[in-house]
Amino acid sequence: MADETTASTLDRRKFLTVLGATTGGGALALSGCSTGKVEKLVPYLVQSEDQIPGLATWYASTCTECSTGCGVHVRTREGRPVKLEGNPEHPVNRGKLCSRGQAALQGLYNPGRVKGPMARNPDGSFQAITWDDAIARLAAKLGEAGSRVAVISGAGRGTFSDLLGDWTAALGGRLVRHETFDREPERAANRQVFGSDQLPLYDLGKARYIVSFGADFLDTWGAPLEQARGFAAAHGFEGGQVAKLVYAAPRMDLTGLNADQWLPIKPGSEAALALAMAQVLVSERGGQPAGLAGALAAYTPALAAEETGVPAATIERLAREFAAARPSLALAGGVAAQHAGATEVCAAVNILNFVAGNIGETVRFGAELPAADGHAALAGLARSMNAGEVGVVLVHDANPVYTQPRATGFADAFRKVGYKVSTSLYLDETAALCDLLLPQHHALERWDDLRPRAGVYSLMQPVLEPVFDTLPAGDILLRVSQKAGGALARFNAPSYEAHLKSRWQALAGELGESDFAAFWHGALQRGGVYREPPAAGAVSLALENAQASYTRPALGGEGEFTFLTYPHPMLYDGRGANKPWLLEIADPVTKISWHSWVEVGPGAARRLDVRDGEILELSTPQGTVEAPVFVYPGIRDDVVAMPLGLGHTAYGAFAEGRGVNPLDLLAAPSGEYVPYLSTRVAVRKTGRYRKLASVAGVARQLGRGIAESIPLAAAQKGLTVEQAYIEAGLGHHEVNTERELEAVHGWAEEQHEATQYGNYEGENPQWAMAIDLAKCTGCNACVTACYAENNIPTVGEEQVLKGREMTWLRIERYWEGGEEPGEPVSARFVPMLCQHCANAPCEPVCPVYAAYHTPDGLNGQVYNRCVGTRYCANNCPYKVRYFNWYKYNERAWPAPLHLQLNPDVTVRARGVMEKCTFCIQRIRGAQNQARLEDRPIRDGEFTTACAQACPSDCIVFGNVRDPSSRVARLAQNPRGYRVLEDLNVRPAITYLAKVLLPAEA
Amino acid sequence: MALPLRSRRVPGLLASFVHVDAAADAIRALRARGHRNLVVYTAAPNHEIEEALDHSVSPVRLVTLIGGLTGCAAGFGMTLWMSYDWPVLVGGKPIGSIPPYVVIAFELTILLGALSTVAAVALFSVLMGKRGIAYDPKFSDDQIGVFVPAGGDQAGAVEQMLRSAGAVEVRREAA
Amino acid sequence: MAVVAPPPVGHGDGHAITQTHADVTRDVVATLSAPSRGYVLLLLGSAAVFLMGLLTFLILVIDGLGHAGYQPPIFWSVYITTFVFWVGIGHAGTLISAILFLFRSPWRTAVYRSTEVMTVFAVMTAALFPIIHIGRQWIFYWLLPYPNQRYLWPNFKSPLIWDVFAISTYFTVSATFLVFGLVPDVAAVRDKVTGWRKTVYGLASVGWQGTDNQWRHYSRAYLYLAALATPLVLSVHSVVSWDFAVSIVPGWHGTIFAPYFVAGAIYSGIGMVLTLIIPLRRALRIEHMITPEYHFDNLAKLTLLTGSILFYAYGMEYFVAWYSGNMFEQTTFYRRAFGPYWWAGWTMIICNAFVSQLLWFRKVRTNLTALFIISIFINVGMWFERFVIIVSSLSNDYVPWAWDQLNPSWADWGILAGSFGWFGMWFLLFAKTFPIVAIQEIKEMIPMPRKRGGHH
Amino acid sequence: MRTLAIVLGGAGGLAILLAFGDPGPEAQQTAAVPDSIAAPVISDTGALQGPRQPLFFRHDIHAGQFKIQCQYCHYSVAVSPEPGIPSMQTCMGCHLVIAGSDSASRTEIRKLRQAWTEKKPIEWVRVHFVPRHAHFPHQRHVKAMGPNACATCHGDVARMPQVFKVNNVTNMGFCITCHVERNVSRDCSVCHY
Repeated sequence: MADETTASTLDRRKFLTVLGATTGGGALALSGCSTGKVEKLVPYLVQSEDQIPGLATWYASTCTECSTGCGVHVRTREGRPVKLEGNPEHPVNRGKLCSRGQAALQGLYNPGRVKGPMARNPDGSFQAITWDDAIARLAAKLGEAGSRVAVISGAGRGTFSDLLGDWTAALGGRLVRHETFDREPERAANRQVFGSDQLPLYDLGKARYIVSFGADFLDTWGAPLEQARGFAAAHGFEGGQVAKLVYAAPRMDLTGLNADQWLPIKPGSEAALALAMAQVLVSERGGQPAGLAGALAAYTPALAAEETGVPAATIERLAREFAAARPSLALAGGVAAQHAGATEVCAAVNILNFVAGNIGETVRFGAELPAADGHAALAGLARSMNAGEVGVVLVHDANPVYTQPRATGFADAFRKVGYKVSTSLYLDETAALCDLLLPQHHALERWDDLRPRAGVYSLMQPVLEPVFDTLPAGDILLRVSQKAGGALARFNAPSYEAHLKSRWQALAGELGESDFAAFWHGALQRGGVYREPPAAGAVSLALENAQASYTRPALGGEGEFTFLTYPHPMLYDGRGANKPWLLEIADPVTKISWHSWVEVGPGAARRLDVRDGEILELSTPQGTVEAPVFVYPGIRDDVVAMPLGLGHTAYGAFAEGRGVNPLDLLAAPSGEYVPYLSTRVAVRKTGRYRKLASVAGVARQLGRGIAESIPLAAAQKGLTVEQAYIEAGLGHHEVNTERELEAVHGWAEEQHEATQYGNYEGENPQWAMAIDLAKCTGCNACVTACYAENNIPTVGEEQVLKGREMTWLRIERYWEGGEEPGEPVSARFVPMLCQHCANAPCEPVCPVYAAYHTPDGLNGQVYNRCVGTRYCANNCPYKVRYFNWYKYNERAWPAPLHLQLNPDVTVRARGVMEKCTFCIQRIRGAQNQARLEDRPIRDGEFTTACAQACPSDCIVFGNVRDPSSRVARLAQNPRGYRVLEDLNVRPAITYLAKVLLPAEA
Repeated sequence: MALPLRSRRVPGLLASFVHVDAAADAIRALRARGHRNLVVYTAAPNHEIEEALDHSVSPVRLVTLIGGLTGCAAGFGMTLWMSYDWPVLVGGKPIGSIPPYVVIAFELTILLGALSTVAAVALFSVLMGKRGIAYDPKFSDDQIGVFVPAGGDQAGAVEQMLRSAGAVEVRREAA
Repeated sequence: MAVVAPPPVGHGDGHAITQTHADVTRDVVATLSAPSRGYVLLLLGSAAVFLMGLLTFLILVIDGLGHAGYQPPIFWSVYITTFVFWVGIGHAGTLISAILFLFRSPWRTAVYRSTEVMTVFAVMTAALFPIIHIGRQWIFYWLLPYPNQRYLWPNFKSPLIWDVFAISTYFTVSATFLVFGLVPDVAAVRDKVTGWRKTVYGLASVGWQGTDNQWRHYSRAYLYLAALATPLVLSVHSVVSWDFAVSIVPGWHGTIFAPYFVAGAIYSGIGMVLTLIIPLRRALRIEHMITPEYHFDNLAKLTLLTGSILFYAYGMEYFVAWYSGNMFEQTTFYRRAFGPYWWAGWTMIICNAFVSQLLWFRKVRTNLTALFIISIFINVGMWFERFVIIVSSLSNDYVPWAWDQLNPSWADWGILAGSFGWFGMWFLLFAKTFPIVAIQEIKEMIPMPRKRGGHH
Repeated sequence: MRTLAIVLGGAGGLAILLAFGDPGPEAQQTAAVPDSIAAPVISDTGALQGPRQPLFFRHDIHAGQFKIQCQYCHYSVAVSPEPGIPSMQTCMGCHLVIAGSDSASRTEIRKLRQAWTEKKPIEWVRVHFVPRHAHFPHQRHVKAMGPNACATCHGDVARMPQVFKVNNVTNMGFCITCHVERNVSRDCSVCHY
């Protein structure tokens, strides 16, 4: 066992191998035969002072999975990271972390990583070489190329990208900082309207009314965690208020599903709507500001109604509400709305925000958000490549060959470059074309920093020995410089770490910190240095530039459908496609995992006569793709949509050949950015069919009150869901009869009596949970956290097809309305996990007491006692028990992925039942600690993985027997209800009903 | 070939009958003459013969009763004891809850009842059965056998009587 | 010494047996003569099918239950279905051999041995399934209350433990009952055969000679065994039904389950009896012992009775679902008839409720071809009844998000077929080794010749 | 098999008596730090109990004769679920200077130093372990039982030239007996999760 662990490429001296050994240990342990084998205890040579075997050590670092730059805490055991959580001190994400960020762990231990420097042989194959050799080769090539050097870098703003900049400059080469979704239209619009191409921060928390013009601010646009936090504050019935969210877009994405009203406007007509609203506002306050009145005059609600398909009356009402609620907030710039007129849209929205007086209130400039060079720069580089003006290209932290639409011809241009070098950790599409692979360290393996916004200096530190034979990109540059000399000679820092430190010394100076040691130590502890963000920079409307304009975007291609593509909520631009978690945890909107799909509106589906799973062929002049249909009520009937992120031709075993890449359908961009909505598609039925790897059963509640809601008025009056129903004249809603209540009471006494025996004597805590559906956005962060914390195996596509995914915590997405055409459709999200019932039906049916009730009120599951009769799962009304049909424990974590396993949690073997444990390992850990310190456990001292991760803090965990605990208070909340309460299983989870705004007049 | 084998052979006369009433008559006559420990062979139970022999009721029933009661007690005993030996709370039900345990007790009642019954028969009729009595395969087919343990002196008289009663065959069995 | 032929004697309903004890012995012992080629082929066939099942089982053990078509939330499917099916089959045997014995109904004598054999082997087959279907088959014995170093005991509140006790008791008792009844007959065979077979049957007959003393205890004991087996047969399927009835699953959670299951069990059992003895009596040339006009007519009447009880139960289930006003029950039963499993639902209703009604006609009851076909319908129908109850109920319980449908795989069918092979194998072996017709009980019905003639 | 079940079941009571005859852990508590023991000179190491270790480390000399506290080497036992295996550095801390009194110890210490210089940690053969599905927090047991804690499970290591298993700590029964005797929780989820 121990040897299995150390057999990995990790330096065995770094492990106390006895401990790390959960891999397959589950299997062994469960069959109880681990006694037979000889185990080795391999001691450290030198005990690292910050590691105590058996206890977690936390390091602060920074997430590099996207450009937001969130702070993370890395939980390490015996010197290897086992979980990523948000850094509570970090101003961007305040202790939360999204699925993509948490999955960085699977990037670190990814089997598809490049194991060391490699060079391409004449025959095209790669051959491992030494670093010295690699450095020498690159240095030589740079020498030859002179200034004909280009660098494409996706590195976030920070010491490294500065170094890279200087380094490239020293060579006389050109640096293209590339970000897949670079928000060019927003910056252009800001330049036009406010004369500054800065990106603002949006303070959703303050907003009382939010209109999003296709900006998916909860998931794939801007700083999702920060915005989700704000949205929860504004929309989560805090202080009895719910800020209305209106979502205007042809398709509902996660943000749309959380909207109180969806305006399914015609593709590309956002600007018309925004301008019309502004026009109403301006005209209603007597044509002030005058400059705008003229500019807006043309854009009447009537015109907008015509363009968008939204009734003029609605638009006017919208405008008035928007003006009335102050401050309000309008958002634009979502990738899915990035069409030919995208800049106009952002400009229009800027004007709208301006006239509504939101600038400086909810729209705060001055954060100095980092920006890349935009698509134009990359296109320019491509041209030079074609022209043969580039001798050596170095690609860092970017995969343009995949993320650029095929029509741009970037790949061909790239191929033309004489010598192509990649520092990618994985053999992605770009690296696959390169001649030299210089795999850099993973962010968790290296020293580095990021400056995600003004006042935030976020630090990264190595938290484990490198998993493979890689180098920090900084050191590659430095060593190449020393080798090549010449103009590069001045980059003579002994190591990148030293370089970084020197820069931070300078920083300490700037910040007026005299004691660098303390400064540095503090920064390491807190994950960086966080200064007050500068006051919102005053921006004024550059009137002469504010040419409000709207032109209906022209679409290329033929066919009856407009083609819309959008970033995959889990895989983003495709960078997540090599991480099993992100592939298996279903897309929060469609609930489909592992493969591509094409969304078709119900009406269109009827017209085309297609059902879920029927494979459609979509073709444009640029290309053709095939994908199964998902009939999606949240999309216009004249639009079909596909997620980005799949259809990789390289990028490791998990990603390769999985799904299709809709970028192949897009036309070559003409302007400053890639228009993701730019073409029509012709749709053809292939007559073939495939089952969707969907985790959804029946997505309707059938009146079973699983995800309850309550009208705002009723909630403000403090009514219970029950009372609200009755008030609304829905008396038929199940009410407990006297007899039922009697029975419940009887049960309670039974319980009391039954808890007088053996372990059940005395006062024990009663662990419980509260989940506020008014705040839950269905974003999946909790699900990923659960996978990470509890060693949940990913079972793969064909098992998901059999409904065998192991999501201890799943998010059910129920549709409301939308059953007959015209009726508005909306979604309800409800996180469903083991309810830890007091009268759990699963317990008495287990023949061997593997499922039983613990003294502290948990519904225990003893894996090693379980014989696998599966009766408990049958008898669970919530269907939250999961069975190991195969040896998932041996399949799910191909080395070195198994190093991510949490040593505190048994890996379940084949043939046993498993389910949510309320993170019992954390409970026991806290109890052990409290016992050592002779004190009771404090409320909030620890929490479950899901509650820790939830960006909108909708999950609260604690001891309900302690009246002062948060969960105890929430359990008393009038909005509280228990799912399927009438079954009298008495769940330990209290759901707080979602608060609904009054339906539209 | 009948088990149990090889034991001292009992001297006497073995008569075979075809007619059931003849056999019954013979039995009555013999018992009237004071022959008590007759052995009568039939292929199937026959009430005429039973009447003639006029046995007391088999004690098997007592054993069955005891077995059954033991099973019942064992059932409740085991379930309750094991529940309280390591009390585990499931589904908010009392640690030792009688209703479900009735099932176990019932099954064990039946089981031990049945097993003890069979054991009793084995004990009384096979193990405790008489040894070394002459036997003839015909008896398991279509004839009735009557064995009269009788010494040489009185053998003649008995044989005479059996034949007169209608025995189709009478065999003398020497020791 | 000539045997005087007895006068024909009545069974009370005019049906006569014109045989002597000697004929009975002869005919029955004849059934044990050297096997025909057909028999051997049949035996090998079922053995082969069994081996196939065994192989499937090994794959399940080595690689995991995943090979079967389980599709959560359907955590029980074909295996439990087949388990209940086989347990049910058993019941007819005990009913005929024990209950009808207590009721002194004469027609059982000729058939009860074969039905009892069926019972024992059916239960033996059923007993395999709790082991086959669990996730970690190699520790199935953890369900047994045996002292262990962990100081752990099973949970007697779990219906699955009730099953363990019910099934094993049922197997033990019915096996005992069979062997017990067999002893005198084996003795009879012993006295007819020669050579090594004599030795074997001699040992098997454990010293039975049919002495007055032996009969005295024997008859009593037999009566008590019958008396014990009678409540047992009623309890066993009730317990099995509680596997479902005590659960919370809509469609399982029904108070009528126990009687409903018992009736169904006997119904299916008799179906299987017919399927078995119609060919058997011909194969063993004992047509004159088991006759349509008498034995089959009675069996058919029993079938009709239990079939009608089922009919009622089906109706009742729907009525209760509707009348309860319970949303979940209603959905379940609506979908049972019109949901994804409508085909299974209707198969069960047609095969069980409707087909059995044909037996109102004596013509059908006494027509072996018709009976045989009907019996096949019954077997199929009753398997589907369990399939519907288990699978369709699980496929749509409380949380719609979790609903899903099942698609059984080769592993499901492999085990199902294997169980038939296993059962057939044992039944065939028995039929050629031991008297499949009860010698001594038939003799008991045939008056012995009398010197004075007539009755007394 | 199933018949056997019933027989066992039926004979439950009796069987239980048989099963619960033995009291549990043989090794009873001994003084925390025994009075200095003169560690014997061992001629034939082959005769010693317990698995043979790559390096003949003698607990009886270190913990017995020189009365070094267990926690000096097993540094994390009081704070962590894991007792901690002394790093090579810990050994060298003393053995940089201590070269051994007799030839036997000298050879072993030479092994140690060699391992240190070659940066090859010594791979001890593990003697005690609980299955991986059971969590045994050392710190809580040390806290609860004080200085006697170690001996309760590991036996009087201070008198063992070569460590061997005194109690079958792999058996759940061993844990349970102790938990029952001391009347502490035997709730399954205390150890199994």
